[in-house]
Amino acid sequence: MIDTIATVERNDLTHSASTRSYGRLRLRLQQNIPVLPGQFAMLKPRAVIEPLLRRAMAFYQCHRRDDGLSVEFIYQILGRGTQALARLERGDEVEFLGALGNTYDKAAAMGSEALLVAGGAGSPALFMLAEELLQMKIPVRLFIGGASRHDLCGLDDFTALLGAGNVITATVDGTHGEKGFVTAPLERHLQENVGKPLLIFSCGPDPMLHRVSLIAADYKVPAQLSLEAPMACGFGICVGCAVAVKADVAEGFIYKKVCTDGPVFRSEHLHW
Amino acid sequence: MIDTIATVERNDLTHSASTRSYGRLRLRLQQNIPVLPGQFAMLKPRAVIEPLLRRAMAFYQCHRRDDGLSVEFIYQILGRGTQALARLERGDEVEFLGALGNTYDKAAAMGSEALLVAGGAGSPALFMLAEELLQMKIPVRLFIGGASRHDLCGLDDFTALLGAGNVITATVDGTHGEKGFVTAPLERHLQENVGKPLLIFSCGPDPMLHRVSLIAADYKVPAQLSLEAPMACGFGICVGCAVAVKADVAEGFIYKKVCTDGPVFRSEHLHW
Amino acid sequence: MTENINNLLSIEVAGIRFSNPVTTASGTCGYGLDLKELIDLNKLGGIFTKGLSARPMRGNAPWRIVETHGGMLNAIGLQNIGARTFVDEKLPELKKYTTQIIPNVFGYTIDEYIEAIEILEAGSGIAAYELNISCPNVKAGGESFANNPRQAAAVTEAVKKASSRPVIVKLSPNVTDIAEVARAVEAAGADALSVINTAVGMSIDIHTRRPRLANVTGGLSGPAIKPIAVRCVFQTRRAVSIPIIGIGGIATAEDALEFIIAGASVIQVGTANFYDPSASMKIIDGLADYCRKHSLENISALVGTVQL
Amino acid sequence: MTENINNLLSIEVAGIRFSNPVTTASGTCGYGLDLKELIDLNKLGGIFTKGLSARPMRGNAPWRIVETHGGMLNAIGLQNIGARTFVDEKLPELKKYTTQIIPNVFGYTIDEYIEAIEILEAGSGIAAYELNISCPNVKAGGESFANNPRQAAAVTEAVKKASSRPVIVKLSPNVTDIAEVARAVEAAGADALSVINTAVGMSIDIHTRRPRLANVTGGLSGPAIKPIAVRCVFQTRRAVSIPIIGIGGIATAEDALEFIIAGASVIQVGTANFYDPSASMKIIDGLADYCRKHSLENISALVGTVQL
Ligand SMILES: Cc1cc2nc3c(=O)[nH]c(=O)nc-3n(C[C@H](O)[C@H](O)[C@H](O)COP(=O)(O)OP(=O)(O)OC[C@H]3O[C@@H](n4cnc5c(N)ncnc54)[C@H](O)[C@@H]3O)c2cc1C
Ligand SMILES: Cc1cc2nc3c(=O)[nH]c(=O)nc-3n(C[C@H](O)[C@H](O)[C@H](O)COP(=O)(O)OP(=O)(O)OC[C@H]3O[C@@H](n4cnc5c(N)ncnc54)[C@H](O)[C@@H]3O)c2cc1C
Ligand SMILES: Cc1cc2nc3c(=O)[nH]c(=O)nc-3n(C[C@H](O)[C@H](O)[C@H](O)COP(=O)(O)O)c2cc1C
Ligand SMILES: Cc1cc2nc3c(=O)[nH]c(=O)nc-3n(C[C@H](O)[C@H](O)[C@H](O)COP(=O)(O)O)c2cc1C
Ligand code: FES
Ligand code: FES
Repeated sequence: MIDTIATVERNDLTHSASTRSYGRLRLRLQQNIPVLPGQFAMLKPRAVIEPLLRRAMAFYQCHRRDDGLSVEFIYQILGRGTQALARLERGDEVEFLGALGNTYDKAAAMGSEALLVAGGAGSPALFMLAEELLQMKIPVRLFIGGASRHDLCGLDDFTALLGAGNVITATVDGTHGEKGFVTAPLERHLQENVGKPLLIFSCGPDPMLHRVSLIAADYKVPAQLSLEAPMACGFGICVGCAVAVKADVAEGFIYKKVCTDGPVFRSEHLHW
Repeated sequence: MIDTIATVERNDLTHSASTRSYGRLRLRLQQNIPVLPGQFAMLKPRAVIEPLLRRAMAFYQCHRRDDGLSVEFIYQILGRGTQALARLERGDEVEFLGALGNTYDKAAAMGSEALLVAGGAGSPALFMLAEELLQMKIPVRLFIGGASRHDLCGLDDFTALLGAGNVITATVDGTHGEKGFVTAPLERHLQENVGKPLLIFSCGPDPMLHRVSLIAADYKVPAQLSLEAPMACGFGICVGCAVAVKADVAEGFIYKKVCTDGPVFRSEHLHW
Repeated sequence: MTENINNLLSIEVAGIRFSNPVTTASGTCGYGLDLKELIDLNKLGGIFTKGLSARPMRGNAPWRIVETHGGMLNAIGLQNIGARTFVDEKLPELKKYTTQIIPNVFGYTIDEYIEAIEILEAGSGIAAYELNISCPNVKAGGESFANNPRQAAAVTEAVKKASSRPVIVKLSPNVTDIAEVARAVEAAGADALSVINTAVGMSIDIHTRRPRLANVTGGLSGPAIKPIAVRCVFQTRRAVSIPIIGIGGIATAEDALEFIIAGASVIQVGTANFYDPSASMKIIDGLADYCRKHSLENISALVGTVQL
Repeated sequence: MTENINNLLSIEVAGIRFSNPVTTASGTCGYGLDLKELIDLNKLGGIFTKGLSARPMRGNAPWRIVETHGGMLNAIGLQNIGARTFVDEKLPELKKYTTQIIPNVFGYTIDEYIEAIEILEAGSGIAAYELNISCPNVKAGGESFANNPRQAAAVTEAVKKASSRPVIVKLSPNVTDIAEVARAVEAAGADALSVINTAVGMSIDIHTRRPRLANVTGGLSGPAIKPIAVRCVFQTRRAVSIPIIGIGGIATAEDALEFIIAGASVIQVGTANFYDPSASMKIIDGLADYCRKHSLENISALVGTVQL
């Protein structure tokens, strides 16, 4: 974990009045730090006084260079924090704290087909995982969903990496792939492959993750979920990012920190 | 008075590690509003959430166009508000409220020599006055002072307008003109011209204005001073910008608003 | 359209019919007229004037204001033209507007409150009075009325007797238990409560080592205090049954909605008028949009609907 | 250089020698160790740990935090590992550092405070205790100790009896008269005061109409409350003679200097640790620069020097 100043290499916005807007940010770091799939950084433009808190962003891609590291993020432009990120221009400085959090247990996928289930701004957190699973010769299938085709973050990169045949899309408005939630094609796939060794890795909005966990339980397929929580620090000192995890105590659960105990948790460990 | 969004035409910074930094900002307005010498605007970059309050800036120059108005300001980069102004780039939007405040009584200068006394970031508030006095065929002499030559805001423009012979400079570090405060050459000029009709117009830091008012009183020369005060609104509703003005009451003074009753006050009316 | 907005936003508080819940806060809109060049006063729900006393007041020495992170400190010292001059010189033009005019009144003794009220009673076109019993800037040689439930009740009761118009009492956040003060003031006959006045703060110039305000301490306002104000409105809503007017850091329609959901029937825009003079106009439009989006027939259906 | 800094900044409070006045606030630095990767703990004046209770606590349900303008609301619910686990598992490594370790202690009854203190008394390498009698997040079924001078004095007195170490009592800003509480606590034997804890606030999601915090209300911290905190330090300084530890929105050396000039001998950096983990290091260097610039032999010469 390092706390440093990164420089903006590029920041491409996909603005649109009707749909949600996204930004793709590439930062240059002097230090060549290790970055694992599922990990995240806390980011804030240096010139910005308000909002105060840095925003957690999952690493989307990393490009190693002899003299440092380029890291990419995809962010949905929502509130004040991401609006500030959207104003960044090439050469601007960004406060960077990372790499933070744990990673996925890839080894658990050996011998299984890896099913990546992505929702909205959750997909970036799965890209490096897909890359490394392929390197491990583990078959990867991506189920990616969003409100509309504009919300399928990184679809092109995923398709290039996995091949169109291994990318199943679903959109609520039917503008891309099947109409509805991505959990529908996921469930069909589980039905059609009962008995086959499968492992789910998922990241997306809470309701989707909850649905994924229920389906995974029904079909007895293990699932690793990458969670979100409001975060003040991102490195374990504020205890603000609590998530209920099953435990052998009277109440049946205790609170863990999404930032340091997570963001990746085993579905069966979560106390919904 | 209008509250509108202006566009940045240019924002040139004179940065320097050792000395104070200044910015020269030119804004484009759609509306062709009247602007009088000594008046000011309240400015804030539209994208900025913090600081909240707009900053008062005296109009330095106005350029009338068929389709609107270009207005220029010179600002010293001090704290959070002017640091935000310094980050403005061509095309950026600025919240603009203006034109605010009263103006100088130029008519009072008819038949006299007008002595403009400027200190630091106060000189911009005197440029349009100089222009209009010349148009009225009133002789104008500028006494401009600052910490160093870098702090003689708009010196080149003033020199071009008035001619080098009518511009007397003084710097505390002696890097331009006489070493010391600008009030020294001013006082000598008053001594040498006792009896001749003179009128002082001055803008600068409070200590300088106070000194000017004392000298003016000693030599019985009328003076009009453009004051500063911390301002929240700039148009009369917060009553934060109080200045003590002599009045026929028990205490001998009442509080007036620098933003609407001023910023220009007659020296003899002020209760120091 | 405006027609439509009125149906959606018109709301009655303490017998006063506001065309919409958006008003301007005392001390942040002068005597109302100073804003007329920048906004449509007739579109405004109401105007709470700068604090008025029986006699004019000179106010504090400069500096009177200091900007802070997310807000500002002020110690104006209640400079005002006095109730008499207000009635004679300001009211005649003010009452030409359809907006509700509510003078904010203060004094250093109960008698001074009564004096000011009696002068204002002579004026016409006044909807109600708002009592500033909590302005933290005033060196009244003791704790302010607002800090003591008994004192707050006493001034409320006395003013009610002297007034033919509804009396709105403005509470201070600088107390251990705002609900207790609210209950005392309600029992004393207050028709509504304004929540909140500024929080007492201080700022020091580290170079001169002097307080930035000549008055040493001042009142903190602006978005910085919004969470405190929302909490105070919520606590007060549960303590009394009279209507509440919400104040504190409101700059956008989202802010206003937070106060209304917490329990405010009407809201006041204060510090925001300084850095965004048209904030109140934008808020009115934003409230109407929210009502349409959530198909509310009238904003009153939203008041105090926070789900626990 | 560090040598030099220590001469300039070293200061003693309640018998504790701090290498410099800059410490980290309770609940904003975990148990101290979580910051070791990002800052030099040995350079820090001291560490105030996350609030510790006799037994471990689970804490509140999420959401526990909400960002506000210039600050944040938190309702962590005092989740902690318990005094015993702290002594057994954290203290051994913590005490390897030269910085002063000050556990922050709380309970819901005086007995619970005593219980926690007794467990901590067994540990070594502890400089003092800070009593959180004011944390507004705790639903203690009644007003917090901090809101009542008598209760605040009672818990202070009891803990002093049970403790072999200096006792620092942390005051709340959510009171009508903080000076009164300060005097009561000083009379009860407190060795120093920490001023201030968070201000009670609330935030509502206007779309769900639910409080953003599961706990409904939470504690407001960050630059937004700095003017309130400076005022509280100033008022407390004039009310008592025991040393004061200043807290509230400190993020820069300028902020820290404002508190010291107002009357604080030591300061705590809280929320700033979240968005600028090295803030405390920058503040230490900034304080040293200020001392050199104003040729102060030691920072203590600046404490409470505000000019009125
Ligand atoms: C580990 C982790 C990884 C993340 N990775 C990404 C990423 O790769 N791309 C991306 O776009 N975002 C990501 N996020 C979310 C991101 O950190 C911000 O929370 C989000 O962008 C909102 O910030 P904002 O400033 O735009 O909105 P804010 O102004 O902070 O809030 C806008 C609205 O969103 C709500 N909100 C804020 N935070 C959350 C949250 N965590 N969950 C639900 N609602 C919330 C607020 O209540 C408010 O109503 C991640 C979060 C975490 C914890
Ligand atoms: C009518 C009027 C016209 C002005 N014209 C100009 C102009 O043409 N060019 C220009 O550079 N500035 C001008 N100013 C000053 C300007 O408005 C700001 O006050 C100044 O730039 C400081 O703002 P800031 O955000 O940089 O600093 P802040 O962050 O606001 O403050 C930085 C430091 O300066 C101090 N400070 C702030 N305001 C004042 C003040 N009014 N007087 C003394 N100290 C203060 C603060 O206490 C703080 O210590 C004018 C002010 C007025 C009232
Ligand atoms: C400059 C200024 C002057 C004020 N004067 C008064 C006043 O005279 N009477 C009063 O009751 N409140 C006064 N207030 C308090 C406001 O009416 C309001 O309660 C407070 O500012 C909080 O709202 P805000 O955060 O929207 O500004 C004043 C506030 C400011 C900033
Ligand atoms: C997330 C969080 C947790 C906190 N936990 C505690 C605590 O356990 N005990 C305590 O006395 N104060 C606690 N505080 C209060 C801080 O110690 C400090 O008094 C307050 O935040 C004001 O300082 P700041 O504005 O610098 O954060 C907590 C504050 C925050 C933000
Ligand atoms: S975000 Fe602070 S502990 Fe997890
Ligand atoms: S700046 Fe607000 S009244 Fe002058």
